[in-house]
Amino acid sequence: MSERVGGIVASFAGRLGAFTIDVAFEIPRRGITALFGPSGCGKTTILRCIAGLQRLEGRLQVDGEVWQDSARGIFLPPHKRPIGYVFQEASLFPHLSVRENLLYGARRSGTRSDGGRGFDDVVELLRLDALLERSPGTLSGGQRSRVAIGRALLSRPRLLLMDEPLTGLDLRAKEEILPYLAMLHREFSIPIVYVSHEIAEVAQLADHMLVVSDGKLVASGPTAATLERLDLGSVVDRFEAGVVLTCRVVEQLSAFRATRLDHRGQNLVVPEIQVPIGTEIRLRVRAREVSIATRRPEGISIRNALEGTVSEIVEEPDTAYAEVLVDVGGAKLRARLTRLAVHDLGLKPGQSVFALIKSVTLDGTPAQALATGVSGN
Amino acid sequence: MSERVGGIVASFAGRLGAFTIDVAFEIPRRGITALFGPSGCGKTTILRCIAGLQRLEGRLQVDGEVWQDSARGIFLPPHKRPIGYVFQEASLFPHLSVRENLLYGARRSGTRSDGGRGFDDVVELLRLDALLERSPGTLSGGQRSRVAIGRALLSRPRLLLMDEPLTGLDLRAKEEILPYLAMLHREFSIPIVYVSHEIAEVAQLADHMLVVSDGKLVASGPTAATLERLDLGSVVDRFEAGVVLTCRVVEQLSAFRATRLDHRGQNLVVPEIQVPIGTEIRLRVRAREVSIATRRPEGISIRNALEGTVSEIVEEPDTAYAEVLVDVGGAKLRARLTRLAVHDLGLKPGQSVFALIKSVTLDGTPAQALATGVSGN
Amino acid sequence: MVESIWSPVRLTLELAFVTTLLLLVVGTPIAWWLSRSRAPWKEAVASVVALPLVLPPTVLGFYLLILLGPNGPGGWIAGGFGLPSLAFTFPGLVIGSMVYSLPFMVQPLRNAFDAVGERPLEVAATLRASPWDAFWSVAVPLARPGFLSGIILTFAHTVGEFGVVLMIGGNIPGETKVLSVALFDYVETLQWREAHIIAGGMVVFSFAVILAMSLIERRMSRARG
Amino acid sequence: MVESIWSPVRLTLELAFVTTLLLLVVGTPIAWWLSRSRAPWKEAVASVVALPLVLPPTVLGFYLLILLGPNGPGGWIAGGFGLPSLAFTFPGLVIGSMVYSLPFMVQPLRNAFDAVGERPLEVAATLRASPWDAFWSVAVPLARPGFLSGIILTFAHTVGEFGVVLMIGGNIPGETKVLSVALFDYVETLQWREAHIIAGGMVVFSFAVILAMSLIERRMSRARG
Amino acid sequence: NAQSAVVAVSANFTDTAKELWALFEKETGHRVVLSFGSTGQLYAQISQGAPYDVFLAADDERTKTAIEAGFAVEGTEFTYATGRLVLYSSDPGFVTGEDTLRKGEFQRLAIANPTAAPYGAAAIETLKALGVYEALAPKIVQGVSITQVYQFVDTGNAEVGFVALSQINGREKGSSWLVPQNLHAPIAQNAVLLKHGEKNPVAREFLSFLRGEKARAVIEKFGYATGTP
Ligand SMILES: Nc1ncnc2c1ncn2[C@@H]1O[C@H](COP(=O)(O)OP(=O)(O)OP(=O)(O)O)[C@@H](O)[C@H]1O
Ligand SMILES: Nc1ncnc2c1ncn2[C@@H]1O[C@H](COP(=O)(O)OP(=O)(O)OP(=O)(O)O)[C@@H](O)[C@H]1O
Ligand SMILES: [Mg+2]
Ligand SMILES: [Mg+2]
Repeated sequence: MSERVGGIVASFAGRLGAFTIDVAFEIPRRGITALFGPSGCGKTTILRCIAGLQRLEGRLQVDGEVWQDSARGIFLPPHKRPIGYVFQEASLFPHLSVRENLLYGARRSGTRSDGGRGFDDVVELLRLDALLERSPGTLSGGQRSRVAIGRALLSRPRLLLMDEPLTGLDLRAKEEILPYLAMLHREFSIPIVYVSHEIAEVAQLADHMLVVSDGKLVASGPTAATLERLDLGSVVDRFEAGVVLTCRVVEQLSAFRATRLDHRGQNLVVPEIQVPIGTEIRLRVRAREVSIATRRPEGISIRNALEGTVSEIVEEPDTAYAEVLVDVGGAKLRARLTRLAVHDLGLKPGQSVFALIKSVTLDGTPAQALATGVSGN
Repeated sequence: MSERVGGIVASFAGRLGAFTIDVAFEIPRRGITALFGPSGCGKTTILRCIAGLQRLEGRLQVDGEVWQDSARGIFLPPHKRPIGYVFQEASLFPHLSVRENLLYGARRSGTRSDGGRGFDDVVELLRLDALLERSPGTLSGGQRSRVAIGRALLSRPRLLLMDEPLTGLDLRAKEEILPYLAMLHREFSIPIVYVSHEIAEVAQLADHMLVVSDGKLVASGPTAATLERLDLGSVVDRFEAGVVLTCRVVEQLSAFRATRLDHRGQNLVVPEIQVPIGTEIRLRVRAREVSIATRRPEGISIRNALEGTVSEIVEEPDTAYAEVLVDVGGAKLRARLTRLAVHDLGLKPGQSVFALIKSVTLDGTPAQALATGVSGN
Repeated sequence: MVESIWSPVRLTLELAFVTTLLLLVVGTPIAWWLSRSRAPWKEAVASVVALPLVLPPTVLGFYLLILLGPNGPGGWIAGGFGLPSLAFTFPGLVIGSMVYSLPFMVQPLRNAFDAVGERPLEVAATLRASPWDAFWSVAVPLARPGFLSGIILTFAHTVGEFGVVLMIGGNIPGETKVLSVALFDYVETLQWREAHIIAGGMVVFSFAVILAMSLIERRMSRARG
Repeated sequence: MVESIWSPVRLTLELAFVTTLLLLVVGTPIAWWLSRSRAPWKEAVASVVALPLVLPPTVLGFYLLILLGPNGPGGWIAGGFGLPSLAFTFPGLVIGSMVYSLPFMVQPLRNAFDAVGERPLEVAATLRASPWDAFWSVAVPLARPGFLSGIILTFAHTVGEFGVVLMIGGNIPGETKVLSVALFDYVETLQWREAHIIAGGMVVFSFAVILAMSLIERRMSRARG
Repeated sequence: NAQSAVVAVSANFTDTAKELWALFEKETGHRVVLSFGSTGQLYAQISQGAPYDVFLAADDERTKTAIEAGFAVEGTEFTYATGRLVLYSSDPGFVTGEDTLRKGEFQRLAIANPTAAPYGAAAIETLKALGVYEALAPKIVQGVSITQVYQFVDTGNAEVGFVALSQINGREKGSSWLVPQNLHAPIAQNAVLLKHGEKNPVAREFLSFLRGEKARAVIEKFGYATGTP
């Protein structure tokens, strides 16, 4: 579990029936990587290749260890890869109780109660206490998903592969599990590759993104940068586009459970983030959460108004919408407005405006505040 | 398929292992009903009881027909109930091709190409063309879900029971399928009972809600009214709480692809809704989308500012937030603000304020605009 | 030898074919019932189904002889056709073979039906398929591997079956003298060359039949795999 | 009769028990290979496994005599023990019974392994279980119904098996004279009362054994059902 | 069909019966169907109404039982052949005479099941008469029929065995010793007319054919003795 250079370097190519996949990507050692793309684009296939369950031509190197190299005939069998895999369907062992399912991987990888990943912790996190002696056949869909997550977590993975693990879970469960995953990755530096359809989940959790479409990699990179690119519109739901701002904590307003941040000289107030003064954090700001004012607004509940310059206005044909890019000290905020508003306010590139941010989402770290979107109202 | 009085009147009680369920509810004939509640609360069990797959004590009457009455020993076997059931797991027939799966129910209920539910329409809607000759074993997770939905739609149901059918689907697919369901219900008056964890989906689609927790019905009624109730906080994610406003279309602003609405004398502008002037529509406004201004704001991109009176302020303990209820001509808008903002603006019950609405969601009908949230920026 | 061999060959194939077919008809509902029933005594019934195996074939044949004979129920049935007994007739042979091969049909079928599980039948019911319809359109196709096993075991066993057939059939040429009995005759009279030829023929032929059935089954399931 | 019957009873049970056990050992890997291999000729192997059934037991027994005899591999092995042949020995009986009952073990096991599917083994692999480990901890428990069927069919068949045993056993009291042979003797010499008693005892005992096994299996699976 | 008869034949007599059958059909033009089986099995079938007209048993016991039980016609029983016992080995030169038994330089001696097969009983009697039974008893293996004994010996699984002369007749290998008939009771094979064939002229004709000179010549050719009935 030592910190090594490398991360994951992978390339896979092959055919499944009429479907062709051909991808090459790198995933940095540190961080959570989202595998994102429409249904049937090949996400599960990529995950299976990494786990060694599917054998396509290609190369795979994890932390400097070569797990697969078709050219040299190297292929590490799946059970020798220290991964945790959460399958798209829960796939519990029907002949084992919930407890035995959880312990199956744990026993085989010598898990004891080591910080954060002990049996009891996982059981508590996933609320499995009452289910331990039950048979998987009697569980509800969401309960099965939770057991599957727990089973993978308890197998002491050095790399966690999760195929839409949180679908079928209610918001409360999601809100409890997501920060745990972030913590896992942070404290044990376990990289996580996470398949998801939900951009909100991706944005909240992922440091990196791989965007796949029809078996090809169409974009990859840090979540912020990837989301900033406008041309993902067809893949990423446009409502969810946004940018990431890097800020520094400058003051804790404990009475209001709020924290004041600095972004290149301007102030932002967000719900409390319990980290020391001076910590750098990243905020994700979704285009739909940003409004524009032509002068500094007063008497309004939106606390965060960043001064900037309109750099570009992109009208979406055939819709009511336009996207306005505002340059705030170098960072480009995106605001999604109605074309009516653009017209009424007479917005033009070069114009000086205030970007009103209704709410932000903490990006990646720190964990305490990850659980929920954070309103800057 | 005639319009009859009745709808669904049901009551079920029984035990599954240690789990006890005891619910009684009514579902009106017209409309989509969401079955909502945390994982393991009994949603699937209720659906199975309605379908006749699970036999608990109770009564079930659909459109005046008694499908079950344990007291009188009546139990209509499942295959005689004209339902369509989308299971939580896709459950395709592995020995049949996708086409044969789709046709299985269609053949047995005499479906022909009748408007909107013909084979080709469903195949197109669900983008199944390329998959028709494939075997279910080779499909991706999302592809399987789509086939399962298509199969249920093609069985000519007079009642559609859907157990989280859209999990595992990307946003684009969801946005295509949801309006179709709304249309189904509207044009063929097929009631739909829809299990979902996602309040956004529920709010967008459902006219009615049944909220279940631990085998008991904790709330039921029209979606709007149910979402308005504050005490659902623990069940419904608080971020997603909101209210529904009933408005009338007064003007089409075609140049901006926008529509002007009237809400009890006040104006709202929303992205274009192609319905005749005078049509009544319902807008869902989420608490997190509402800001408060103490005077009418100017030079700001938020177009919709409704004048009203603060009727209640509820601070959430241990968080940065407070919920402010604003009475707008009788309707109670909810705004989720930071406690810092409440303090800075000096908000008090009785105070006159403007509720700024950044975006709204059309509730239920009309279908054309259902696909996407609608920003009122 | 050449002409005389065709009659047993025909008879053997007829017997194996008819027995397998009838056992499919009889064994399928039994297996289905064993798989789905919740009756507390169903395992007892399942055990009874396996019992014909426990008795040596000639002994089983002897009891069958009594059952089929003029004083047993078989004779009573045979009386309807103007025969003294079902023994020493082709129908009698079929009944004997069926009793003896019953477990080979029922066991694999029951396991296959068990493996199908509840869900596909529930799905079929929600798609308007009656239990009868769902049985044919879902349970039977999904249980195909079990049918294959049942058919192979029954067919092979009936071809090779000997003790019961000899006892009930009485070795009457053209009527009850099947190939295995003919083979027995050759071995008994130490005509080993002939015995080798027949045994070799039976093995090669059965191998071909079984292989063909397996390949067809696997191809059908691969088409869907 | 009373004393003389216990030796065949013991021998029969021993034979059925040892044969079933050894067939489990031999049949399981064969069935597993048939279920998992992608070799194009595996269906041919599967068909060969079914072939012992096709030959009449006495004929099969005759060929076994040749194989076990001084000029066959069996004689070669027996030479190691200072015997001319494996025929007329208990190990020879076991080998004969195994050959004849092989399909009853392999067919149900293969079907059960097929029904397990790939997924549980993939899951096991991601949880660090080696193929060997996964086979024992996942495939075998999930294939339990197939094991039950295989054991029941093999056990019952070995108890009733007769032709082969008769052929290679030599009917040596206390060594190779099993119950079915004793029963045959009684029928052959028209001692039907004794025959009825033995047959009844075999049926009742086997019924009890099979029922007990089934109930234990169902209870185990219900604990997890 | 009055023009044909079914004859149940003990399996050890198969070869002989087939030649007799051909001869009979050629001479009389009647059809005869032969059905082979072990004597016990044939008897069980007869007792259950098997459509046999004539019963050629391998002993003289079950024909008697058949008459007593009313399945056969009284007064029609006769010995159609008397078996000759032979000590046989497939190894040329192995059997040299009764001294082979006295020396006992073999590991297995095959005999037919003495309770069911007359050849088995005769074998035991022979061993006892020679006074070697006690010594050889542990080496005895039993075949269910005389055919099986021959197979045991022929495949070499047993070095020696008591078989019927009819079995090794005309086979030019191995070594043998024809057991003198005074060492055991005669192995009488009896024939009887069954009730089913009582009114069948072909059945009666076949029985008288069997007693005739031509038939006896054939029977003796196959290694049986025939006495005057
Ligand atoms: N055996 C096969 N034959 C033909 N096509 C196949 C086969 N296996 C997979 N595919 C196709 O490969 C594509 C990729 O499948 P994959 O399961 O990786 O998709 P995915 O991105 O995980 O989708 P989803 O989000 O729906 O789970 C799909 O279009 C699928 O239909
Ligand atoms: N056979 C059983 N024995 C014991 N408990 C059972 C049994 N079957 C179901 N349950 C329990 O009944 C409860 C309701 O299950 P159900 O499947 O209806 O939940 P659900 O609301 O659909 O959950 P999810 O959203 O996770 O699918 C669950 O807590 C489940 O564990
Ligand atoms: Mg997938
Ligand atoms: Mg459920």
